[in-house]
Amino acid sequence: MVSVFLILGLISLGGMVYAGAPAKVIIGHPACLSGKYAKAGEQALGGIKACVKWVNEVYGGVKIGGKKVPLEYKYYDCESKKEVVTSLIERLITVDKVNVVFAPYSSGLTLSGAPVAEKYGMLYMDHGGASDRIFQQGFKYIVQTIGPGTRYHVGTLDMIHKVDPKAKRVALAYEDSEFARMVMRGAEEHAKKLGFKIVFKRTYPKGVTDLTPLLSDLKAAKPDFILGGGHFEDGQLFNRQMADLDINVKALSLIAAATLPAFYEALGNLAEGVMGPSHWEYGVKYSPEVARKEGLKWIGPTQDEFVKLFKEALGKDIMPDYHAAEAGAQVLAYVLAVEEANSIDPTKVRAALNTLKFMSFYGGWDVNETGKQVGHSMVDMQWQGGKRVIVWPPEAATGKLYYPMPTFAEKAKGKVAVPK
Amino acid sequence: MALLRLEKVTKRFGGLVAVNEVDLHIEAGESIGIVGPNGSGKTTLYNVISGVYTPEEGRVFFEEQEITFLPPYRRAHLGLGRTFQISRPFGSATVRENVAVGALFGTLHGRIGVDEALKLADRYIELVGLSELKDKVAGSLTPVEKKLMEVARALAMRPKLLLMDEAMAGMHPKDIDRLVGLLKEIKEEEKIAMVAMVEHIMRAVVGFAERVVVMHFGRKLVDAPTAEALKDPKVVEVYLGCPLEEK
Amino acid sequence: MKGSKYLPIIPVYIGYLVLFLIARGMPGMWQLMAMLVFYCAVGQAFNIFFGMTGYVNFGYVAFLALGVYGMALAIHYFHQFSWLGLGIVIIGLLLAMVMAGLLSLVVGAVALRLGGAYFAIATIGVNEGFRYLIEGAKIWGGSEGIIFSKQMTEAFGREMANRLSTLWADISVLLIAAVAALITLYFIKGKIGYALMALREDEGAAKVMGINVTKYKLIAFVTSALLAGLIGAMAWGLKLTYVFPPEVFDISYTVEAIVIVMLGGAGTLLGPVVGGLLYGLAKYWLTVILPGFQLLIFAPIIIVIVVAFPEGVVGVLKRRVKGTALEPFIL
Amino acid sequence: MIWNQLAGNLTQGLILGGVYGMATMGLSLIFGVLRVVNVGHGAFVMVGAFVAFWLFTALGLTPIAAIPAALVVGMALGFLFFYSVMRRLVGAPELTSLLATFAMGIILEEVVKLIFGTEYRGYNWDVGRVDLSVTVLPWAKIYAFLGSVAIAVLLYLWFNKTRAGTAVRSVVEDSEGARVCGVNVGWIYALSFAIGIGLTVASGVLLTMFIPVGINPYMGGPYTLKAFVIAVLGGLASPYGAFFGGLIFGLIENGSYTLFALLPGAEPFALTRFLSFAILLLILLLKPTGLLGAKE
Repeated sequence: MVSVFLILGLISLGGMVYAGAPAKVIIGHPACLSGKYAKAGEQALGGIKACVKWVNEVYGGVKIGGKKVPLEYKYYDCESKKEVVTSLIERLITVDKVNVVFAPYSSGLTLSGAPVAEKYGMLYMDHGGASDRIFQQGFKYIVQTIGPGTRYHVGTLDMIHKVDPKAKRVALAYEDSEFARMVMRGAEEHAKKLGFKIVFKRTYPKGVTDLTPLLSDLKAAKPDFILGGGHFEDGQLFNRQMADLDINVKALSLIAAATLPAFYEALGNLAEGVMGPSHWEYGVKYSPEVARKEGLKWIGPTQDEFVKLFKEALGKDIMPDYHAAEAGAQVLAYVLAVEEANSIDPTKVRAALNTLKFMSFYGGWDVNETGKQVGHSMVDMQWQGGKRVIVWPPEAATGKLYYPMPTFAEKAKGKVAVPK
Repeated sequence: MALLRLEKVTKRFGGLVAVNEVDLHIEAGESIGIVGPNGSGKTTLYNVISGVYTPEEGRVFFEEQEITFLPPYRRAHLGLGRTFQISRPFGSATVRENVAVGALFGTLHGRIGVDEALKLADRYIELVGLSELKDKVAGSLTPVEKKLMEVARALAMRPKLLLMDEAMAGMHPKDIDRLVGLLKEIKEEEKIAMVAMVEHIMRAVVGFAERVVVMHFGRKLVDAPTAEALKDPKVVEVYLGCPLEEK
Repeated sequence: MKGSKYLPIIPVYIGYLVLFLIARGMPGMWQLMAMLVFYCAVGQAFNIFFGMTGYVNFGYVAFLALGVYGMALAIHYFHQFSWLGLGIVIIGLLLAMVMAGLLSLVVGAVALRLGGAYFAIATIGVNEGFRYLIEGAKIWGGSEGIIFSKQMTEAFGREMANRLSTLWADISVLLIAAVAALITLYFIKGKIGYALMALREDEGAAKVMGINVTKYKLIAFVTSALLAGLIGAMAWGLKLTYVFPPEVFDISYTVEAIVIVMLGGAGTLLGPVVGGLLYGLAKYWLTVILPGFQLLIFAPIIIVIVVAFPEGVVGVLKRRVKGTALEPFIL
Repeated sequence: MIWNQLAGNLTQGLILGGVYGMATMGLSLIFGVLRVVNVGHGAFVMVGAFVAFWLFTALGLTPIAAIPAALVVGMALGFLFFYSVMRRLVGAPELTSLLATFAMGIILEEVVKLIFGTEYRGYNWDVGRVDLSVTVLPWAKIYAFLGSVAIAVLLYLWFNKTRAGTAVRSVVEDSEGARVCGVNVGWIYALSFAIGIGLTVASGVLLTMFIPVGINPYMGGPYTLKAFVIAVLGGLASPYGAFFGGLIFGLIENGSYTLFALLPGAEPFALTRFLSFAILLLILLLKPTGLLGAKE
């Protein structure tokens, strides 16, 4: 039987044997290098490699029992498929003898790996699954770095509440997916709390090709501003067809889509003034000084060091986005926790992570007892003259908010959203 | 009691009338030759009888039970077996399996298991003289062998009425005589009524049929004992190809 | 000699046994073997309809999906009755079979009257339509699906829940595959097999030969759907403990099933096993060697198979061993 | 109020429906002549979208100019696939041609992915808008609609006024008969397949005129499904049936949204999707030859 030989071969390929006292610390990761999450997966890969490099070369390794041991990164391609995730995670744990597993991208894939990780009592760190529900399942070993979905549009609402108290009519139009619905729920609650009036609340299916019907109803609701989105493709479509239907509002914030460069490439100046929430953007002002002010421990490369390491790691000249940053920050969190616990035993490290609180180029990091991320606040960016400018929160902002955003008629005449 | 009875059966395709008000009457154990040039409506008639088409007008009875709207498989269960003008074997299966299908789902359906069916198949395969080919894949047979296999498959259905569509076309006279002889034997021992359909009046019909039905432009032109039918001037005209003046 | 009928099951079971032994014997092999068994099982179940009738059911994955929902709902609604114990899983399996069975009956009754092309389109319609119904009418949690890890822990306790997900779910998929193989053999060797063969080769002739084609197509269709429901309930439900509609109604799984069956040999008994192993391992290795190129490699393979050797690996093998001592074992 | 929205959506639906219809004619032509369902349909639409995108961004050509280009590219692909693969599968069991076209689609997607990557691309061809009180229509959409109608008319003329067209029709009626009457059926198969693919690729351009974003290798899926529903509406084997099927589909898809929106607690958008597939099944159940399809 052919398979037998292939499998035997596969074993021999298996990693080195693990000796009592750690000669090194290994991070395992079933990365999404192909399939539907390939983009985010590549970013995460670069982010992790960058920070591992920093730990080994700048930080000098992980300090356990008084001696510094090197950090290693072992990953496979999970093809963004759940069957593959489970088998790769087990291989990482049993064959490659990794000390921690970083979850693949998306809440779904993160969940599919959870039972295996729990079985082996392996620490399972989540940098790509934003669902709050993961942390309501009573898993012992999952810890989250990415901010929970419910908080994505909270900052945006605070911002508008502050800059334009007269803008009361908000429209919510999100993708009908697990993640986007959670963002919508969070936004709805917060909007009510701030006394906004929700004049429109609808979703549209994944893979939608024409939003016209939804948008014409939305137009009829006459909102002051719009919160919505889900993935990149529908966000792009959303903005474009708003232009086609000449729907003009004071502000438009789209999750997942607006923060990416490809968004502006595809839409040109139609994207002027459009905003998007992000876990991290190049330009955020997190630094050792800020950390000192807030009384937080600082670790990791500065923002520009990170960008440099990231580009080296991927060997491409592309900018890291928040997928990269959160994955990188997760490496730093793990390293600190290991040093805190002075051990690589998952249970001890898990406990250390519970009490860990620090700041890096990615911003604050702190989890509650369920492992859910609570210490990281998001930023809001806006397209201004083809550049991404962070406009909220004030402590992270790199520029002023342009408000209200130009109408599509003005944009057609070439107007850009650069504040004077 | 008639085995099969057609009452003023008419089948149209769009404009043209393929079968036009045909009455037909077949007794148990009869052997009949249906004759007619290409396009005279023979095959359509067969398809109406075996249920592939339902007629626009008229009714079909089998053993005095109306079957006009009965699906083909039910008619097979009642005892209607047929072969096709262009043979339609189950190509990827062996000759034995092909014939076994007939045994399994014919009049014996439900009362016969696979093993018995295979035994029965062997018997009929031997009868038509294909024994040495029985484990060959049906698709690989010669046209003549395929026709013989179809006859065996139809016989394995244990029908009361066997409709054969050009079963002897393209056969060597020697084979035809053998087949005709064979059919006669089976007819005797199993009391099957047989209808052989051929384009031309030929030794097959002469040797085989007790009665001849001549089709022409979808109508039944002549229905008489073989000897008379052959002498009938209308028939002679048709086969000399002279135009048939309308009456 | 009746016994000889069942010889062909031997190589199939040897294959499954080898997988099981590797999984138990070698560290870190369990989940990989589980993946291979999943592919074999899906192939074996899919083959019963697709392979034996020659009808392409693009909506096949919908039956797996309903299986997952069956398990999810059972655990979601019954978890507080922990005295039911593993009975909850049984309920889940029954629910999975009932749901998959009902859908297959409805679809079968409608679509099986249609010709191959219309049938294929109709089944795509069923799969997509069903998914949008769930999302649009907010059935079973709508697009947010159901996550039931917590309920499993509450129902069975952390230890047991985890064993169910990481051990028993996989073992039951293996058992389902074994049963599917047995059913396949029973069909091929029996009256049903003859009927399906006949209608696959020439539906018109089959009718005239006395075969109630709709009935036999329906038998194969429903059987195949029930097995799919069970596989879904175990391999996606109990094992992964969550269900999101877009993931379980993903048509690409039907495509994988098609490739597996065609590769191994449509309508054969051993085919799905061979196809499942070849496909699963090839896939696993490609993820290591050429990430991102899987499809570009598999698509041409499909074309080559359908054009050059539609009978698949086992089909070829069957011709090779004809007349040798191996013949009675290869089917 | 609601009526204005309904009117607006129906207008949009009619325009989009025209494009959908044109995008389905190729599928129906191929099925009509070769009895092959092109499961890879969407991938060819995608190729057209990229032709439009590339010509616009790289060479600055308007989508209008891209239509003939796409037609040529499509026919080339059509001939290529026909002589390399399909030729061997005409008359073979349905499943083989289903799988073959399916695989072709995947190959196209993966090749385009290698060339352009997986980004969602878009282009910005701004030719202004007209405001018809009930809704707003960019001129690009109107051009897309007119283009679709024009192509449909041209196909009609080709069918009825040229020898080749007549030959194709005769093959659709009865390939055996046509062969007897001395039609080179083999060549007609090749030609129809090529034209069918050509139309499909060209429709990709028109679709981007309607929706100039979201252009990426895997965009085709939804269009394959829509095309199936539309083709069945129009009777699968008839290109004009397909065109009118498209109009009907567009009207249903957009019109029903406004109505579903009145249901409390439901998700109108997903329900419109569900409706379109429900209609598909209903037609297959009641009248498999399609609403407008006449002959068996």
